[in-house]
Amino acid sequence: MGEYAVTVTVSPKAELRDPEGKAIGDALHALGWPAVTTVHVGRTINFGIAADSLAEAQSQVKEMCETLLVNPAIEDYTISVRDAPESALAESAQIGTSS
Amino acid sequence: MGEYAVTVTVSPKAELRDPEGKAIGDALHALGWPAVTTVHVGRTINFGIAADSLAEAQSQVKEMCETLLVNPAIEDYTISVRDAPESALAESAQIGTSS
Amino acid sequence: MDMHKELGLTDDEYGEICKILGREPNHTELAMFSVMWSEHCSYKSSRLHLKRLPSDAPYVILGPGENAGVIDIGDGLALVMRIESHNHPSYVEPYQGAATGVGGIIRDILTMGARPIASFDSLRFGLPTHEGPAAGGDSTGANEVIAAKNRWLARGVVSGISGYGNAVGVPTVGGEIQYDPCYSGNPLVNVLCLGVMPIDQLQRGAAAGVGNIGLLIGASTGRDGIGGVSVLASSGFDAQDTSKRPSVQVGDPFEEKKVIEACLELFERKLTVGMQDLGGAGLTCATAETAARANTGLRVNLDAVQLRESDMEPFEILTSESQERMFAIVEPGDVEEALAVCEKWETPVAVVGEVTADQSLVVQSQGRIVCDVPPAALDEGVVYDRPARRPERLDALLARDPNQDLPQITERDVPAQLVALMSSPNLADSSWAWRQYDHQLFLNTVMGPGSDAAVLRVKGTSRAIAVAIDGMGRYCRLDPRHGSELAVAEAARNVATVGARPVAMVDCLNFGNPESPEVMWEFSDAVDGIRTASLELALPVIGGNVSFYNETDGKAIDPTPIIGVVGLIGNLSAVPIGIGFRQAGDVIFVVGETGSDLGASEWAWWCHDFVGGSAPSMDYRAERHLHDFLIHIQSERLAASVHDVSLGGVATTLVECALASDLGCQVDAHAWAPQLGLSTALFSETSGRAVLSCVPSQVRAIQSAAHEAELPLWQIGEVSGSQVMGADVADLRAASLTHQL
Amino acid sequence: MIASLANPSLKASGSEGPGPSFVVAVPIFPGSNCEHDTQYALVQVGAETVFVHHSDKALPAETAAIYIPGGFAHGDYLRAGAIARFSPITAAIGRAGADGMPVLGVCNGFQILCEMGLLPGALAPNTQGRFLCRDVHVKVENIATPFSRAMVLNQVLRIPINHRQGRYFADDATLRHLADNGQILFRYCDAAGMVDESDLVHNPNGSIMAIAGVTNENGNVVGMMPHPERAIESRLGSADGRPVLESLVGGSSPGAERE
Ligand SMILES: Nc1ncnc2c1ncn2[C@@H]1O[C@H](COP(=O)(O)OP(=O)(O)O)[C@@H](O)[C@H]1O
Ligand SMILES: [Mg+2]
Repeated sequence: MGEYAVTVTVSPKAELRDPEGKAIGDALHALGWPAVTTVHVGRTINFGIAADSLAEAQSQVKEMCETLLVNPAIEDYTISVRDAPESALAESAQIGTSS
Repeated sequence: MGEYAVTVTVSPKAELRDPEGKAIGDALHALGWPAVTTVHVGRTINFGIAADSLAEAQSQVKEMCETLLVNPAIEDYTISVRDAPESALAESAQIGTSS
Repeated sequence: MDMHKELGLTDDEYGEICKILGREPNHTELAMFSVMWSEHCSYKSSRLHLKRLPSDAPYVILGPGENAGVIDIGDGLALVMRIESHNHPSYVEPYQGAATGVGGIIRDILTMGARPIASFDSLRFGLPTHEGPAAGGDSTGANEVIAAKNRWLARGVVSGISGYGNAVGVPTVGGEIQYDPCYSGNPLVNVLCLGVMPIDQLQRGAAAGVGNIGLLIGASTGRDGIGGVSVLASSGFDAQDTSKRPSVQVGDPFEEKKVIEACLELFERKLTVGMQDLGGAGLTCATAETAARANTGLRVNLDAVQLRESDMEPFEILTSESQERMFAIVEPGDVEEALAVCEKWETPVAVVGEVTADQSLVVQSQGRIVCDVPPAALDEGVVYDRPARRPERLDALLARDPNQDLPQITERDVPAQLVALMSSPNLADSSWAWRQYDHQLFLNTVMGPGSDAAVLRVKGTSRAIAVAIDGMGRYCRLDPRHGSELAVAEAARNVATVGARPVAMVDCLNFGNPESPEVMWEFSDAVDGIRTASLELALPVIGGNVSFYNETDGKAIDPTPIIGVVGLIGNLSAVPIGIGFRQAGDVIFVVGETGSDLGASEWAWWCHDFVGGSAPSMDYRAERHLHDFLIHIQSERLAASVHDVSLGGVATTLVECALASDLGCQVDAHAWAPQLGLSTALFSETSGRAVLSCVPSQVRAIQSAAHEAELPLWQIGEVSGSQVMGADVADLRAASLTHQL
Repeated sequence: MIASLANPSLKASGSEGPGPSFVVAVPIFPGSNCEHDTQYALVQVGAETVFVHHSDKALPAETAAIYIPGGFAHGDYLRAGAIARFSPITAAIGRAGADGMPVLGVCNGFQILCEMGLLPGALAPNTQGRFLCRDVHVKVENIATPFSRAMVLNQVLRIPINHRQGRYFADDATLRHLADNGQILFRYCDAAGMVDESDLVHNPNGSIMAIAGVTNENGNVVGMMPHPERAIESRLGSADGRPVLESLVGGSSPGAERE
């Protein structure tokens, strides 16, 4: 059994025209960054999981998305599964955390 | 001026209580995935930006995070800036979207 | 640096603790004393003064001392009410700061045995704009960056109150939002909550009955809100490693909803002997308070506490301020049934303690006794009579003469002045905020946000409750005593305006650093003002809160007492008359004397950056008569609209009546104060006045009612057209929408 | 029955209203909060309410209809209704709906029915990203359902909404099917009944085609975002919610609107 770190990114379908993204875009423009374009927001669901293999972990996560984590009528999703470093499971999800 | 694709990943500080993460974790356990550990919910902000260089883009995005996109009291963040392929700017942000 | 100093305890306080224990306290005990003897929990700088607040009346069942005040409202029912502040956390993280403030005040009502049925938010921020004379003038004038931060804070606080209040299932039915540069570094978030219950369901926060069992109900315990005591952390991690300690407490309205339903079922099935919510100082306060109130002891076993993090030390478990937790005292025979109720509502519960006879709080962890102290010593804390000194700066302020420095405008100027005044953030339309609040849940809301007072019907009876919440910081800057009296009068007048008899009040006192003699003088003076108003208007103070240290870089906020007044309507036959004009041709009156009170007015500040001279004048006899008059007008339904005069004077009151109905008015601006200049007549903020309109056939009835109440009454014009004194209603509405956040 | 404060004044059940009492099962999920208001409204039209715990496996035998109330099941965490759909009681609700029993999901109830797949489409976060508690007007576009048969076609009702995730969305194929099959029950409109999807004053959550309520294929399962139980007495602002409940109990109830 291996420890894996998972990130599921769920974002609104393009047809929904993602109002939250637009609001952030407008705010960035107002604060002086006109060069920012097409802002899209997604939710990340991060967790650890034990599984026999990376592929096994990936398929379980896919099933979780289809059963619970994602509503296909209004959302798309991407999955990222990576080996969780033994000791610092928590850290792995935040590589490059700002000081 | 170059076009860059940016992804800011914002995650709540690990030591903070995450009621939504707990509710999702409990639901996954109840649905038959006991091996799932400490769920944390964060968010990603994806957008395009024009800048003189990758480094310039990166420093601008860092400033956006400090002023608007992130609340340092409760959130950490990571920035990923990459060259945006001329044509497929939109696609680059959603590689791997499920069909 | 001695450990006790790092924990905020003075040498004398440490000496006192050693004397009580007859030995030095261990680490855990030291942590417990340091949080219990903090200003926040012990009220050490304010207790002496709070004693002067009158709290008795025949219908007061419980005044200050318990978690909330309780009054008898007839039909065998009791009303429970409290107000609390969550100012500092809201500056660090506005959403969670405000959210956990709502969660906390709701638990103070629940712990008395009542279902919380309505909450109110009183908010104060720095200016949301850097434009306008008032923005630049004051010392902490809002420049652009500060204004942007103030807007961010206001949006965050409102969405936190919306997010938590709506999800926990308690409607937010009223409140206020005010702005002043002095709150830029120190937003104020005061939240009031009330509940209603059968009198016999009243719960006391007492660990009575030796052998009874203590249950910890609700969320698991984490390192939330541990703050200063964290320096005690032993080897686990060094004191500076903050990564282990969350800087912000996060609320979970979902957990609190389950806790509310579980506790209400425990009350209905009479399974509890005592109940105490966990607030400041967490489990330490709950166990110490309940044992001290019952004059008993408690043996607590920390191993039974459900922890969110595995490696927590005893002092962390005992001082954790994790949210959504309650401490119940249950007889041994009822424990099983009580656990089943909690399980039904899916909220965690654990047996953590037992009531003992030896009047000491004994805490066990992994087989070791980690604390053995008298609960009363923790609960009573210390009392200080801090030095007070009147601030010299008041002399210059009071010496300023509004009649000299402020222009008396002419008729021609009125339209532009009205539009300019309505662009003040303090007169702004606040529906951007209360539209985000569920203000209808439980179907009791007869009058909600946007009215002078919220009116809630009491189902199953003919009664209704009215509540208003007000504060006058600018007045208190000039005169803390008089400003506090005016705040009480304003809240009481709002309640009478909807036809309810004011019966009780709660107060939340927001002040600067108590170690400054000037702040202590302001505080003591404000308490005296509330005392006078309480006696004069027969409004017992049944509870409240004190928030000190609201200061940035040594500059304190204006003294800001926030007053919540509750009133009763004996027989609510119809929705009370509202503030909006009803139809063209109705006759408009001003009731009450207008004096020369321009110096501290909104117009003087917003349009001319002038604050000075005396706070507005008030006459208690006139205030009492106005209450009787307004209650009579409502019960006999003599008027088409009723609205009390407050910020901005008669001019603003007329604009608000017009905006609420889109009907303008034709009035003679000299009619109600011919002896005063036009600016004073329009914008003076003398207390004890209201604006009414009625159909012509009711004019005589209103005149005789005013005569009987010995109140001056002026007929000033009529409802007509789409202007107010020459300013288009559309322009006035646009001005009032300037600060939509 | 003595009225407890937040609970409605409960007349002896079944003593009023048409014939033997009409029993409505009201399932309560952890976080639901409109169940007492729902009971209070149903009493007004002579119906009896039975609260059902979300972990029960079956509905009471005498259940004539199901009313899933508003609230914040599971705190609206992840998505409104996303976790509630897995409660044991939902299987019984699904079966009853399939058998033709009238099922009404209001606000959180509508979200749960969509997550369960009993109703098409989904409720996304409001377009302007904020919680909305205010009155709206809706136009009645189908009077053949158990919750609209006491109404007139194109009638305009003023009913409060109270939600953060109330923006109805479905793909084009589903929308065409809903329209063709008459499954669009209510649409947001102005006081005069004019529907305009792009007008955020009268379609405040930005729902596609300004849809405020839909039915299933068979027309017996209905979801609506506005709260009819909050519009039962004009004293509290509007009585336009009564026709929804009167339709359910069959014709208007004898008791005049409580003043
Ligand atoms: N300004 C005040 N006016 C009247 N009573 C007050 C005031 N401040 C605090 N109290 C009362 O003192 C008691 C202790 O307050 P506090 O410790 O904040 O209560 P809790 O521990 O329940 O939060 C309460 O009963 C409260 O009502
Ligand atoms: Mg308390």
